[in-house]
Amino acid sequence: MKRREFIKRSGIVIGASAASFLPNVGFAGKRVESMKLLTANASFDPVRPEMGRLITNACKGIGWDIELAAEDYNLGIQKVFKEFDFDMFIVRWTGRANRVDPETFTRMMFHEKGNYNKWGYNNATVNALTDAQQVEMDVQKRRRLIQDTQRILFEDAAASPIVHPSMTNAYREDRLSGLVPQLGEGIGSLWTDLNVSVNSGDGYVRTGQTSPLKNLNPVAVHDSNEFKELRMIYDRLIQVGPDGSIVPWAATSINAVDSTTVDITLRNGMKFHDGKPVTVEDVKFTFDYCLKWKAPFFVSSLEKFESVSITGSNTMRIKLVKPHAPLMINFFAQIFILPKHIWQDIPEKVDVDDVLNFANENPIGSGPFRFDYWDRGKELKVSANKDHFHAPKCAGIIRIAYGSHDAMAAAIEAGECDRTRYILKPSLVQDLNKINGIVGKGYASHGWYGFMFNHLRGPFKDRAFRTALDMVVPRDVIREVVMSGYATNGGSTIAPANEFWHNSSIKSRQHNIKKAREILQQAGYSWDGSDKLLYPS
Amino acid sequence: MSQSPRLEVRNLSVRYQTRGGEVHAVNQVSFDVFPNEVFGIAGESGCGKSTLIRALMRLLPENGVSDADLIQYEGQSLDRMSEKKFREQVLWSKIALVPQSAMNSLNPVYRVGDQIIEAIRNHTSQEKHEARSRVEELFDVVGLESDLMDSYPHEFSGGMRQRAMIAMSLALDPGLIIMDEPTTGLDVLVQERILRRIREIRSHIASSIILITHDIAVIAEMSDRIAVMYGGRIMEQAQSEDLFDTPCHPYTLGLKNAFPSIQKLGQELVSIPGSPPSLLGKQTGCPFEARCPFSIDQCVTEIPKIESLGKNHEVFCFRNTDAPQMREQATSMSTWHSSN
Amino acid sequence: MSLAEKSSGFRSFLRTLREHYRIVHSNPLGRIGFWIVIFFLVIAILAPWLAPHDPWEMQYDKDGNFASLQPPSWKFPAGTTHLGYDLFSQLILATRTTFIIGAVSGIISILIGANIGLFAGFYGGKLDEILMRFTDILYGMPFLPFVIVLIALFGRKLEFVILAIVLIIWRTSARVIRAQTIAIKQRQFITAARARGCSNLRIIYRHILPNVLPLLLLYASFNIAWSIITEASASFLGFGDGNTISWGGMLYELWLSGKTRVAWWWFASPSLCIILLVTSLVFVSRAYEEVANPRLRKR
Amino acid sequence: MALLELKDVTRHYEVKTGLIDRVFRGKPIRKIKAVESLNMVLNENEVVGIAGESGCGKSTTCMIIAGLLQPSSGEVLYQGKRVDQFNTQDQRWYRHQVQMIFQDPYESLNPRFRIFDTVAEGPRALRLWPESEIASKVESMLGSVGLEPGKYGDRYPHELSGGERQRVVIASALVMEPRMVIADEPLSMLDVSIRAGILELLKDLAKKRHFSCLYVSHDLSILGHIADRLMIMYLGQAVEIGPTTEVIQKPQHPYTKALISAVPVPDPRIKRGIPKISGDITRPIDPPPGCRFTPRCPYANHTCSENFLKLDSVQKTNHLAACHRLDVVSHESEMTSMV
Amino acid sequence: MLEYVIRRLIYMLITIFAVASILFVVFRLLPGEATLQVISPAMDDAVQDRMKAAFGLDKPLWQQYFIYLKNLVSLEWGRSFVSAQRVIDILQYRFWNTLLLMASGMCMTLVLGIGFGIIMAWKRNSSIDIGGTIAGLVFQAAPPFVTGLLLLMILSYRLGLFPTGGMYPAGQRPDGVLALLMMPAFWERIVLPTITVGLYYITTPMLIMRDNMLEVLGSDYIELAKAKGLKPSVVMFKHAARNALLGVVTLASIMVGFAIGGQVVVESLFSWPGMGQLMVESAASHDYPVAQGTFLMLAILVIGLNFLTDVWYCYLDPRIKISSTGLA
Repeated sequence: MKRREFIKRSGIVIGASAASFLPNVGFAGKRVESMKLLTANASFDPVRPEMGRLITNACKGIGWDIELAAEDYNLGIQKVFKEFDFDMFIVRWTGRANRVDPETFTRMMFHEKGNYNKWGYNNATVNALTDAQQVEMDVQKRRRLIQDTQRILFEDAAASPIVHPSMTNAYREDRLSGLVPQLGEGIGSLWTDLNVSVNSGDGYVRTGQTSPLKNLNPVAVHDSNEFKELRMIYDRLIQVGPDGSIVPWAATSINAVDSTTVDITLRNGMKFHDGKPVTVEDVKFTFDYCLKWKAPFFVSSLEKFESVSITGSNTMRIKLVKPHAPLMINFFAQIFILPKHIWQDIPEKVDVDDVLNFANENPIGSGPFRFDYWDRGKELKVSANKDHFHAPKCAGIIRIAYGSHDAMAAAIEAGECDRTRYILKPSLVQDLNKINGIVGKGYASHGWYGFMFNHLRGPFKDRAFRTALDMVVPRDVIREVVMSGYATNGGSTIAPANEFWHNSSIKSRQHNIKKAREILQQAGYSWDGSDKLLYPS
Repeated sequence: MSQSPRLEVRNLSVRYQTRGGEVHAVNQVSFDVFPNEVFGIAGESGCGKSTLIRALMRLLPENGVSDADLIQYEGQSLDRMSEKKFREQVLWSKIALVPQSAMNSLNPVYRVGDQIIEAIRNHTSQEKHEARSRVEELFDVVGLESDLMDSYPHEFSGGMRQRAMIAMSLALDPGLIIMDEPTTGLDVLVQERILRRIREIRSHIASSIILITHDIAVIAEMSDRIAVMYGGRIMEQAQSEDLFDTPCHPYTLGLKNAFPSIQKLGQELVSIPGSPPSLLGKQTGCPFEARCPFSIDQCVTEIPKIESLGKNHEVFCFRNTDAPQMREQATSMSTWHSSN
Repeated sequence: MSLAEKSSGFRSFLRTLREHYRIVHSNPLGRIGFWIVIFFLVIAILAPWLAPHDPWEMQYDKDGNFASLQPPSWKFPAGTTHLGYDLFSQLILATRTTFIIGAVSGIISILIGANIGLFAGFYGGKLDEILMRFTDILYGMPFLPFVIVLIALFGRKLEFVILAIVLIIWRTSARVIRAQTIAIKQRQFITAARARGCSNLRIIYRHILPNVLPLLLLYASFNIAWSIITEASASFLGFGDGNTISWGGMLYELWLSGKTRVAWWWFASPSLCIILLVTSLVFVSRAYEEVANPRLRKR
Repeated sequence: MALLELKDVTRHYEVKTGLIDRVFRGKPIRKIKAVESLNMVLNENEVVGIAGESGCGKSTTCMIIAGLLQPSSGEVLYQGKRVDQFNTQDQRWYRHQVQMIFQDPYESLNPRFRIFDTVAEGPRALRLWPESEIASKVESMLGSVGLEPGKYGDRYPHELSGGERQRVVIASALVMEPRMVIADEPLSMLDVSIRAGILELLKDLAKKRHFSCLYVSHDLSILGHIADRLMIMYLGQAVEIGPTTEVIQKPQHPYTKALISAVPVPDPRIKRGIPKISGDITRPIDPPPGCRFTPRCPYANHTCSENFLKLDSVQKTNHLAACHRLDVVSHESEMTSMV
Repeated sequence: MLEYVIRRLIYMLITIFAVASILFVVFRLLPGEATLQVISPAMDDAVQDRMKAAFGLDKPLWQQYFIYLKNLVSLEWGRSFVSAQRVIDILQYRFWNTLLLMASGMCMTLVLGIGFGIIMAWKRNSSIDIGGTIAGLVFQAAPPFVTGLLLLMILSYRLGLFPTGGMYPAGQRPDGVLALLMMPAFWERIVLPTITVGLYYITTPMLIMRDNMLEVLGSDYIELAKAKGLKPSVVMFKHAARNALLGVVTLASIMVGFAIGGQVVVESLFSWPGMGQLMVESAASHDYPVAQGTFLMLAILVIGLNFLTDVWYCYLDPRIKISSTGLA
């Protein structure tokens, strides 16, 4: 299976690259074929089909008919990521905390061998630059490499970032104070959870979210919702701060002794919720355990470890096989410290054959909140752990799952909910903002909506065509209408909000049909009598 | 017949309002029922006999209206009585019914005994066990085992149901029992048994019976007096011997000669041509005119008057004086079909 | 021969139709319902020509401003969505989708149901037992959940929506028609037909079928109504075909847009259309019920 | 040769026993013996009447003869050929030869068929003649049952009166030009005043068209008027058979006696005797081997319940009764008539 | 009666088995890979294979079928793809929530529907009758989400009379059903969903009751009951209603099947944490074991309720008891 896929895929790549030497041979003078724009359907994300429709309509401007196909998310994912059978698609790259590190939006997406590069993009310069940044432990040097990469990706129109959406959140100003927004997370951040105080009632922050919580297993974790809940219960070694910087947490320091050696010093006096102390043994156990059970999110990082050794009562040293720059944010700021005394018996004592099948229905960690209960599909309740070194100011958090954005907005309006976590539909934020006692706002994020092309197909092999297409995207309308203004136009793959890594010299291309047609004309394209786009002859 | 009648009916008419117009189901019907007699009403389908019963018991459907000059039960006027009073004081306690389809007249979801007990307790203050022993008594009278009381109607055969219905009608010793086709659809032997039972009961109760049936033979065996109905009117009314010996109305003649008798195997049967009249709209002549071989022009335009032919013998025909002649001609099939 | 000519199948079919039309018309509600259904049918047929705008094209008002969430006006008789799509055009095109779903699943399901009912009822015995056990199993299938599961598994396509509805909905008509067939089978004219030498198929289709026809039409219109409601419900839950417009889908977009509390017109028009069409179908079937159930007609 | 002969025809029905009763309580499958060991002959141009109360098996017998039911055992011979061994071709022929007239004219006409189609249905189903010939035959048939084809052909059954419908039923049977007609109580649902007309029609047509008739009824008075010979049945067994007048005037079997004396007479001056009979009719579920009348018979002794006297001599003039105690019965009835 | 009940019970088990088998087939026919949801596209193939193995998706189909059947009986209904909880654990909590809402909806439907039906038949052709019929038909035509949304918009969003959804206030999960029933907040929250379900399903029993009543009122035994001089109310309720009810009960099983559908919509609309909501959620997120388990549970609920209506019918109609033992 794997083998066949590999052969199939390399066949396509070879065939495509052969063809790309002689662009459009065999197509000369023919109409540019109608293609499909794949999006998730409205039940998964209402915004994407709307964007898709606007882009579909706009493409008529350059004489190109495309068809919108709003597919079930899974089928779409399968088409793109398994079968590589697609023309174009719209994707939302969420601004997870770990994606503040530029690795995901550069190397993983555009390197020839990048995990996410399913669209056949292959540019020797980009390959070289992204390889270099991965092992570059000097941050400033790495920054320059990343900025060059961004420039080349933009000039080559490797993808067309549509907009960088803000995290649109709302909260009850009359009940909550001291909220701390975080890049990519808005007021749903851990820092809000820790610092918010509640002015009335029982002191619990009722937090609304439309997507249900799925899992409480810190080993099987892979969904951003799960990270958001588990980080309250479990401690990490470090945390990403509100501005994207690194904040010491369970580890008081993580030191790169050289490019392949990392020293960790653990905070003293931490206790798990059952009273047992947190030790370096637990941390080492966590690493070993996640490697042994191939924890989906962590295993690729752990495989870069050569050895883990305990060097003192609260210190340990990690040797790496080779330098790996994204490690800090992608791994140390993500992995949850497991209590060894509990997990060493799992899965054997809980009667499951794989730890991934373990539901962990009563999670015990050392984090700032203790687990109370989880009513699947409805709500999760955690209470403040007053013994924690960063004890929360509120009494606890109740995370409520709503059936729709509308219902959530109604609940906030009715005072049944205090704040939103993830996002609230932008148009609703506007509405809520008008109501007394409620604040609705967009908070900066480094995620983006991307319009991606299959570089192995038809006109997408041609940079001029891609550039023209990037100009067709009606960014202003999308920003104002679809996103209700809670977004910025997309240009670079790294958002302006991610100030450190963003290349500020890149400006997004303006929607300009006329200019797009000029570019096409210059590249040899023409139009037939009924104004349909023709390949260069 | 010097006694005063138990039931007196004068000029009872019933009309139904239907989509097609007004149906005159019963017209100007008058009769008396005397104490302890069996008064038979004979007639074919659509002659209005069922409507007549419904009118007497005030069971007409919403679209039916009845009016009469007089309906009296033992001198008490029934037609002026309030709905409630009629229901409480007359129905079942004075006038009981043995309905046409005993098959469907018992409520399928209640035990037979309970349905009779219900009738008793509705009109008396008897305790349940008293009513129960009364039902046992009644079952005995009609020849049913008393443990059948606790059975459901579907567990009864046709004859048993009919007997249960008769038991129910006797429950309150009513002065008048109306029996609507009590033996129709039953086998000969069962029918014989039921009729015999009715005759036996008659000998020890004081009830009068109105027996309604299309079966001339049954009515001949059972009745003291007979009325023949056709097209919503009584055609002829007489003591039963008189009616059979000297029938005067052409319809009676036809009916009598159409009915085969097991005792006269060679006899020629007649059939009356045509079919019963539609009762829609106002009648202008004799309802039997269209099928009558003896009709004259007067029959079409004028409604005959009821003529009395001596002792309790009344006939609704212009040609009543020609009766002996008609009687002779009516026995031959050719009389009835020559005109067509 | 004149009589022989008159008895030709098609003529008698037309006669039956006319008779049925008369019955529907004799009932005032049936009459209203009938004309409403016809009205929607005409709209469905002419939809592409009637719709003033592309249903997914942003509209601008006369000042050139983007027409988002406009209440009904002369320019936009049913108002616009938050993205400025013309709801009136959407409504008209959705009528077509709804009719396709209703008609296709209604007709297919009644064909399946009628034949299964007729055969099971007529032949009885083992065949009946097998077919009815199968129907019972379908009765164990919760309807809407089945539609949801099937669509979730096979994809949000109109044809799967119809398939899912058809697979389940015939069960009721099969059962009812079987019961009616059994009742008719026991009537003497069927024995008479057998005694005259009619084959089984001839008895089923020539003798029994015309007698279950009113019931068949009654359940056909029920099936159509149920299909419409089911499709709307599935669409509303997000299990509709997002690439075609349907009334349920329009309401779903409203629900998703979060403008429920603002855009009453967006809620009103598709809801009214669903209610109006389904009620009309039910009115027509109620009028039919009088034929199917002569006991009602007498009253 | 006789037109139709029944030899030891028997028909059983199984009573549905609950699965649990059968498996766990060991109850056997029970049988209703609707018809048992019936022997009968129908000659050319003869009318044979079958009489009995409901449940006596007369309808089952009709269905078996019409080929609508298979006998459990025994043979039905039509013109000497076994009906159950007919191939498809023979079967069509038999359907053509043997016709049935049903009891209920309201039920036996398809309400959705026009009169013309109803009558034409038989010939059409068997494709007897070309359509034009069918049409002319149907029209002449309608005429001969007294229904004007132009007026009635286009109507639906509900537009007709009961008598007219029964004429349609007769027409639709006779249009097939049968040799034998089975009439199952064709008059019982009709008004008395028009019965004679139908009865005469049937008699008349039988003469003109030369068919034999098996006339089934519970009404002895009517049978007395039409049948040449009479067979009395009780719970699936033939108890008496003979020429009509003899059976009615000199009944021999105690059941026949009871039955005849129970028939009411339309004359208030005639008083009938009281039938000597007790108990109710039961269903023939697993009956004892003997005469089924035994439990109700005042003359019965142990022989009666042990074996049944089959009526197998069925000659035209024979008057036979299936009774072991005929001597006692006739003696006693003489005694009572003297009293 | 016992015979009848046992036979129904056997049919019920066969039906459940058949539904389960159909489900297995349907779920194995699905296009796309079930594992996709759990597995990030970025994961390498080895990890994906391991997850497949963890969920038992790597065995041959027939083997999976037998494992499936065995597990079905032993209540091992698998684990959620997303939460790894045992499906049966998730369901047993959801089951009661659904049953609660359904029971209250059905009570409203039956009590009011049958009551109105009797009244409408009694006052035939009056404005109550005609108005009731039209209103009923309109309610029946309005899909539950339309009614529900309307109620929500007016009573909850605009007037603020009722909470917007859920079963209890946030953070106050009660311990067990009894504690839940003691909460006033619960009763506040069950009103709107109950009305929504009730309004949608009230029409069937109402109109059927009316029609049956009219039919029964024309029957001979009602005429006899009237002739016995019984009060109109006694005739109406004791004699007519009980017989007319039989027809409603036969239809109850069909209603139950449809009611489950309405339930799904209503639960989703009012965030009611029942099986319907779970169904939608798990189907949308391709959590197949949960979707499958929920469907099966809903099916068992429908089949079970059908069984109960059969038994109820048998209790109400004495004719059934006999015919089932073959005496009639």
